[in-house]
Amino acid sequence: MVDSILLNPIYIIGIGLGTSFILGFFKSGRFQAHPSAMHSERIKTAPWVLMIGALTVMTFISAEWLWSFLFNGQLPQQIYTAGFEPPFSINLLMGRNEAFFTLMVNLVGLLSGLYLLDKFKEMGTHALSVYLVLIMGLNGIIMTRDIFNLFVFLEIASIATAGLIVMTSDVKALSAGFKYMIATGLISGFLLIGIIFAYYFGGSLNIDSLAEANLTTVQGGVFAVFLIVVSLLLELKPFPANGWGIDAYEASPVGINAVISSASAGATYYVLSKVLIITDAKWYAVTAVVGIITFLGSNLMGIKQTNAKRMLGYSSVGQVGLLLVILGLSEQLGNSFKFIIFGIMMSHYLAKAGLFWLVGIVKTGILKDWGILRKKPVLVFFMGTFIFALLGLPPFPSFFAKWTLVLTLSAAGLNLWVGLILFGSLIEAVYLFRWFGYVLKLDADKERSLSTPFYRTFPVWLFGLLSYYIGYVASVMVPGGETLGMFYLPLAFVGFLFIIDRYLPVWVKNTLSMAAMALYGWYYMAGLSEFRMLFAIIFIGGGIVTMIAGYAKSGKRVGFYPFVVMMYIGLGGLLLSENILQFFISWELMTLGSYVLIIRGKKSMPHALSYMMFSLGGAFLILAGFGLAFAGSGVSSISLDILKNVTRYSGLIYTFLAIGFMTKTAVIGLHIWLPGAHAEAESDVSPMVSAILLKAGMFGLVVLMLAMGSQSLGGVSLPYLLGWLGAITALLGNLMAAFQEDAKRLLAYSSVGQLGYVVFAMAFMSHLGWLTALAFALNHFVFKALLFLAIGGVVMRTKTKTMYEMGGLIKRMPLSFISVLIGIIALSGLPPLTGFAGKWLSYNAVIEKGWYFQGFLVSIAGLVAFLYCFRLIHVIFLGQPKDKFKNIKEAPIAMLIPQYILIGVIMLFSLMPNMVLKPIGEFLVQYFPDGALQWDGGTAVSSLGRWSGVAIMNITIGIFGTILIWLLFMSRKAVKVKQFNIFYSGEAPSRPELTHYGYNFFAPYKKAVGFLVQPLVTRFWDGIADILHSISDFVRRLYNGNGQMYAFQVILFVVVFSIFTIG
Amino acid sequence: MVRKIFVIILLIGLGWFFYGMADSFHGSDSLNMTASYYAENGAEEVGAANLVTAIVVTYRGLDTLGEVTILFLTAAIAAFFLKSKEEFSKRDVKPSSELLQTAAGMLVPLIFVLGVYVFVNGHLSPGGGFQGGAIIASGLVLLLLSKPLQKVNSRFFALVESFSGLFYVGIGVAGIFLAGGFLDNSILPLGEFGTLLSAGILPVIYILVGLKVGSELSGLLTKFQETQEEN
Amino acid sequence: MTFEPIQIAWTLLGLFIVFNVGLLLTSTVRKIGARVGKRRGIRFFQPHIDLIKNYSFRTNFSHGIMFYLAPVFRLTGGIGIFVFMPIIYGSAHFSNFSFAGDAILIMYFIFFGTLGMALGAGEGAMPFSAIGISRGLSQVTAAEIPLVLAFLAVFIQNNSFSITEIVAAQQGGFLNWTMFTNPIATITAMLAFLGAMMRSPFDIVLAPQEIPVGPPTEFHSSFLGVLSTNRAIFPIAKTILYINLFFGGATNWPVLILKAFLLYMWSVVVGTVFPRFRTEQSIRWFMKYPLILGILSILVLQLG
Amino acid sequence: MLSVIIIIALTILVLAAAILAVQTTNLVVAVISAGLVSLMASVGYLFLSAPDVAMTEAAIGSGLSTIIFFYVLNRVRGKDHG
Amino acid sequence: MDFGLVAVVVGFLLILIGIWGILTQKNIVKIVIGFSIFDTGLHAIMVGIGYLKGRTAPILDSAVSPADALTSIVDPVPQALVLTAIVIGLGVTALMLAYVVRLYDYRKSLDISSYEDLKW
Repeated sequence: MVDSILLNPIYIIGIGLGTSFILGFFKSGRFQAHPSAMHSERIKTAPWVLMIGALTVMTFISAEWLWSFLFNGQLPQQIYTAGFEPPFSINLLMGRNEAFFTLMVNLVGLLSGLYLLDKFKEMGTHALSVYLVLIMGLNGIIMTRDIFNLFVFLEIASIATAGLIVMTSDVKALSAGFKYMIATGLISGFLLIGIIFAYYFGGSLNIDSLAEANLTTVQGGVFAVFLIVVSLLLELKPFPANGWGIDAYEASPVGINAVISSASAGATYYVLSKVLIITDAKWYAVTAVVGIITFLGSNLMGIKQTNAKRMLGYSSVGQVGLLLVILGLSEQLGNSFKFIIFGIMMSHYLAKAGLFWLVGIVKTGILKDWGILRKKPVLVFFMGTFIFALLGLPPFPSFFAKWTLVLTLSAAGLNLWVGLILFGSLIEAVYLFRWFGYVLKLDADKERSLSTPFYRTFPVWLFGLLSYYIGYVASVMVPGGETLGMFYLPLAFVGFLFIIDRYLPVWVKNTLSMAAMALYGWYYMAGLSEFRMLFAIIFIGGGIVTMIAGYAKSGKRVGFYPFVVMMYIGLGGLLLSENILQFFISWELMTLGSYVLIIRGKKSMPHALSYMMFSLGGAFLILAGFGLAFAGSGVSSISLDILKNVTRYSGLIYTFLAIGFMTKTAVIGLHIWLPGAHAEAESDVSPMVSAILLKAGMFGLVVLMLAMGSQSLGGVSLPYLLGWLGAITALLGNLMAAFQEDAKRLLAYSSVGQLGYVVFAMAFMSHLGWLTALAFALNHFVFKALLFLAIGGVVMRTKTKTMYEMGGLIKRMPLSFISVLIGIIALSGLPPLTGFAGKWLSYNAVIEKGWYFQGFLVSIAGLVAFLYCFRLIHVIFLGQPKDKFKNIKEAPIAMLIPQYILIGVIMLFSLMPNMVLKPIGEFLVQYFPDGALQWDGGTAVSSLGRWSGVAIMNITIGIFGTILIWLLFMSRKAVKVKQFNIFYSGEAPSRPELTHYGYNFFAPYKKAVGFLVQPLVTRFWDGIADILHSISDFVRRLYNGNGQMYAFQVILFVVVFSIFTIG
Repeated sequence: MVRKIFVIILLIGLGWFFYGMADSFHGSDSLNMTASYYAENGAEEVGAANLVTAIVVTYRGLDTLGEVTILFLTAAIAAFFLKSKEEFSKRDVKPSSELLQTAAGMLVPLIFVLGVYVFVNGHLSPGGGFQGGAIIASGLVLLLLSKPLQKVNSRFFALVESFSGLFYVGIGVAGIFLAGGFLDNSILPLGEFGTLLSAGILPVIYILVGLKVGSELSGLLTKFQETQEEN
Repeated sequence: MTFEPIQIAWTLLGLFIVFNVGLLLTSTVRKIGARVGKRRGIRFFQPHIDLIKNYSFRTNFSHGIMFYLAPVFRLTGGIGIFVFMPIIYGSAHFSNFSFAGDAILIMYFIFFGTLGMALGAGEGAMPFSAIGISRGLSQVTAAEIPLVLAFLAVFIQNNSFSITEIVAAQQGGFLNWTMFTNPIATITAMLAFLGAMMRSPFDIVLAPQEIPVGPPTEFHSSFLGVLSTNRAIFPIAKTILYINLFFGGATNWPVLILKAFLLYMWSVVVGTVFPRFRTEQSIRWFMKYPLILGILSILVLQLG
Repeated sequence: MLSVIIIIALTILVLAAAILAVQTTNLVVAVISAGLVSLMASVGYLFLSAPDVAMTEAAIGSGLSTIIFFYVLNRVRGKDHG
Repeated sequence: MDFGLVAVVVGFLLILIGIWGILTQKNIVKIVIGFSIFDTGLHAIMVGIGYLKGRTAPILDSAVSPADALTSIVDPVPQALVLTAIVIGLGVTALMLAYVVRLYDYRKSLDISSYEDLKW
């Protein structure tokens, strides 16, 4: 129990006020413009120390209360003023919520106070008083239970805010402050009318008494309720009547807008939530509607912003909108309401304050100048933390909150809300990730330095670390949180990697990471079976093999290994998941890790952004799908098995999940992120993201299809659609690959095509189909990793990815050449190598299923694959070597080792396909008993034909060897001739550039079928982006900067709102 | 013009809404629950004849504290960003007329006394801290008008303001220890109803409020006065 | 069916026959062409002589490892098609190594040689070779598009990939041939066949006038010998595939050779009648009528 | 009855002064009118049995506010606005 | 005639007039004047709400004894609130005027459309 005398919550107010009055004893400091008035350092610091002391005590009191509420079973306490009981005197309440919110306010107040040290020194004691009063006022807003008293505290807060806005003392801030005053003046006027009418109709000013008075049932009382609600909503800056608020965000000094965003918004939000008890259900619904409009509208506005503060302002308003939605739907959310609010609120609070603080450290609002933050990698880390937290990615509290929100809303049948919330979140992600991309990629101004005094970085550190801690707390609280233990140890290792990241050389970290992954695989994956085991081999085994290439790097490679390991943990987590929560967390972890890996590439900024957008879009669809499944299964369980028991919405669930997973497999239409992302990534990242990561989507499809079988939507069989989609993807992906000039892009498009095969084959929902798909998947992993590594090695040496600039490299890089040769033979499915297995199986499956035309498309895709395969090897390795690459070396040994391991795998698989395919077939029989493949030793026998890998291999090698020996014998005297010793009508060309035919290699093809590869999809998505941007640009003209316009909007909001609610 | 038409349409909408509100207002025949309580118990519990004062200072004392805080804020903000001329001597202002100066010399002390009277008697008669404070401030205006050359000591106002504010908060906190809660009136005996020294701590508070409001308003005015010289 | 070493001998025998037939067909075709042009033409054994001559040359001229591998790939491709295919229906000796795979294997093995050739030509570093390859690959893959449809139609019709089974289904009179049971597929296949044979109008790949150099010039002596060997075997092997799938197969050597000759002549006749296409023209051509016919052939099966 | 007449007169005057205050282009007139609105309102409050409010409105609303307005007017007038 | 109702109606009208001023006047001093009229309207409404017909001020003196206060005084609560509101209104007005002065210092203009620096 808290001592109610010594730690009376009223002291928060008393101390705040008293200290600011004491500050009046100090001589006021003045502007810098008057240096004569500057006082000595110590005198200037003393008031600041006093204020910090006061804030510390205030923080301590609310912390103490929260502590006793949480752990000592403290009961809520009423604080009566003037010694009389409410409703006749003003009373305050200190309950669990109040303790929580005041702690939030005071903590951010304290830290911002710390952060603003030099600013305060410059501005003097008046500013300190005003600041302290602001914090005090916010505390009052939270605790008071009297509605007029609330008005007074709101006025205090808004006047103090207006005062602090002008602390920057430029004309922009002044005009913003003036607009802010006009708007808040009007709003508080309306609030006052509402209050006095509430008093008239309810006979009291006490909120609890007013609640008993049932104002909404009194004729006329509804006006009072309307005005109170609308003014409080307006205080929360609802879209579109919020231009004044946005300007204020932009104009106010950075420490201050941290307070406005985190603390004021939180406090005002809490006020609304406590005042809403005087209303009825209708007003909750109204709040939710206003909230969603604000959430969507503000985030839309955010897209067009170029100034960090303004953008964060929009984001803040949007987040508050989301909180309003949740508040408005609190009835439907039931028991989860508090948890959801807690999660979203905490994330917003920590992240927004942190980001605003960072704005002050970077000292510029211009987003494109933010590259300078890279001088302090720790701050970049925290910035990422905040952005991820804001967007609801794990392991941050908002993730768990959004998760619960979606599940609960779905269970309540509020699917439209789910859709809108997720859509808004996606828009928000657009600009936040774009910003993060700028930070990570754009060149910094070399001249500028980044000053990071302790008092500025400390708050950022604290809130950054708190985000993780609160995330942990939320993860324990979320239903199903007890099953998240599987992430703790692996993620702890990621944390460890972060800590050592800046100190150890790359080979140490590479070794550590590989060892960790091996252990991870050993301890966590050993018990897996069937599909999961198969994918574990690809994910973890493949991951380790590709990581060998990391030894080729030198230096420290800061910011690489934690994310690699995180990605693999995510991938592994997918396999270990038993419930949808684990699955979704893993999915997001994987996305996060891979995003950072992808953006590390030199030119990958836009591609990483589109990767993230598609991934998040996909993740949200998955989330929506899980939500529907949770609702549709009828059992309140989060086990993955609910997918099997779905009784409602099954078509929708299937569609959502399938599309969500297919954003990762990059099916046509959702593929535009892939080529850039894979092509621009670093040479050892490309194989990871292309060969391994894409399989995550496939695994998702496996889980989905096994659980739900075939579903249909609107009478159309979804697997049938998937089949077509996969086939078209295969064809178009390969065609596009054939026309690339960029080697890695070619491989990337090839991945699109290959994954098209996989989707196509899975859609068969038959034994052979799935066997095909799995064979494809394994093969694709092996040869794509091989090719990307080999090409990566070449690119590393030549420093270019454009194929026609290379040529003749076979002489310099023979080992890489062999890798590529084996790789393309496997890829194009030529016998005797392993790729043929997939082809053969797919023909069997096609005939068996009767999907002839789809099969036909896939066959053509195979032919086209042949084209680009040849192009890849020819243009890079054959032809005339260029002068500038005359002396380049073979790829580093570290890159070659994994390549030859993979070649070994290919050879083994080619010789003994039964070794792999037979066990797969055996477990597939459980799911698809019909049409299984028979094995006659090493020969596969289907109802249609037969295929003996061993025999083909042996015969081919026999013929090949014989002829080779014969030829070698015949031309045993031949020696290699010089480069230009070719028959050229007697004239040797002088430049190798003239003799290397590599550009637009398949020109005739392009002429003939180029119309098929028009970038329609890209144009479609660009169009969507353009439309969003145009809407954003158009709507933001509302905010024309004119104070009267803003006032007009505020009043219009009131009028329109009244028409909709009581009119 | 288009803009005005829009505004007119908007105001018609708002007017229609206000019409609805005014229409729902029928006046009252008797005091409502809260007001009745004050009417019945105010005199007894607080001991102030002026019920408005009783409410303002005691029952809703926190509001008043907030309100003086707002004035404090305003004064602080104005002081903060209405920058004063440091070089006071340089200004070139016509001295005001002899008559005004003499009148001011006589009137200002009277006005100050009146102001003090108003807030000392706030618990008995109409008026109180705010009104008294405002009167004091108006006296200051007269002073400023008559003697523009005289440098007004804004430090003095600041000190008075801080002292009274601090005492106010201090009394409030003392209520927690000595009586029923923050700003409890009964830490002093209520005294005899209707006399100057009655109503517990209320008069003291109102005096502090008066001092505070007066000094804040004066400070504010001084700041605005000081801007006059910047040209 | 299990593997017995003696099969190697029988396969080699078959290979030898096919090899000679291929060479003779080449000379016959040229002779016919010459006679039509009122010339004498080459001797029937001229290809044999050329081949022997090529093999007996000794070269000291090489462009590197791939230069060796290309002809090897090429010939392996040609021989591979042959050895994985049953030649004579019902003959235990001339079923070759068809136990190892089926028609799908052969479809894909065709590309084995193509790839090797292309690689070798690339290694020769002659830019015209690369142009030729670009054209060749484009055209071959385009020609394969209708071909795949035609093959699919046959597979669907017989519900099998096994060439032996497909041939078996065509026994008992020529009306059982796919040619008559599924004429559309056959027409499609024959149109696609033209593209694969690289004769006019689809001979721009070799383009003897415009591109006087390229693989045939860079490769010489025994390299060229290996390639020429393949030119004898490969077309015949491919023709045999068509015979097996569409024309009832063959139960003895004379029938096989007759059918092969007729099929071969089909491309020759067309070639003498039609002028040459540019590459993109030929691609477009394959994507028009043959493609439509191919789709039709499958539709007929699906609906019928 | 007298009070009713006074109230009606006050009402009309208040509204007229208010309209004048917002419509006139002369800032001095506007400020004075606004002060008048307050002053008449404070008279009205007396009729509404609110002497405290009346005093406050008179001292603050019509008194101090107007003074501050004039300080500001003095500060900004004569340069580009009347 | 109910003076309370009159005060409420006049208050609403003043509010409308004030808003008219705020929304249509270009001069920022006029906007602030609009505000002060808006505020006056608010206060009038509040006082009007607390008025009870025929009752006296809520001051207990010789005329009104504490015993019959219940039946003879008007509602003191709105009056108390108005006191607070007036002082707050003064604070807001003063602050706005301070803004006016500072804005004027920067741009030498009183036109609100000169201060559209932050937008979109």
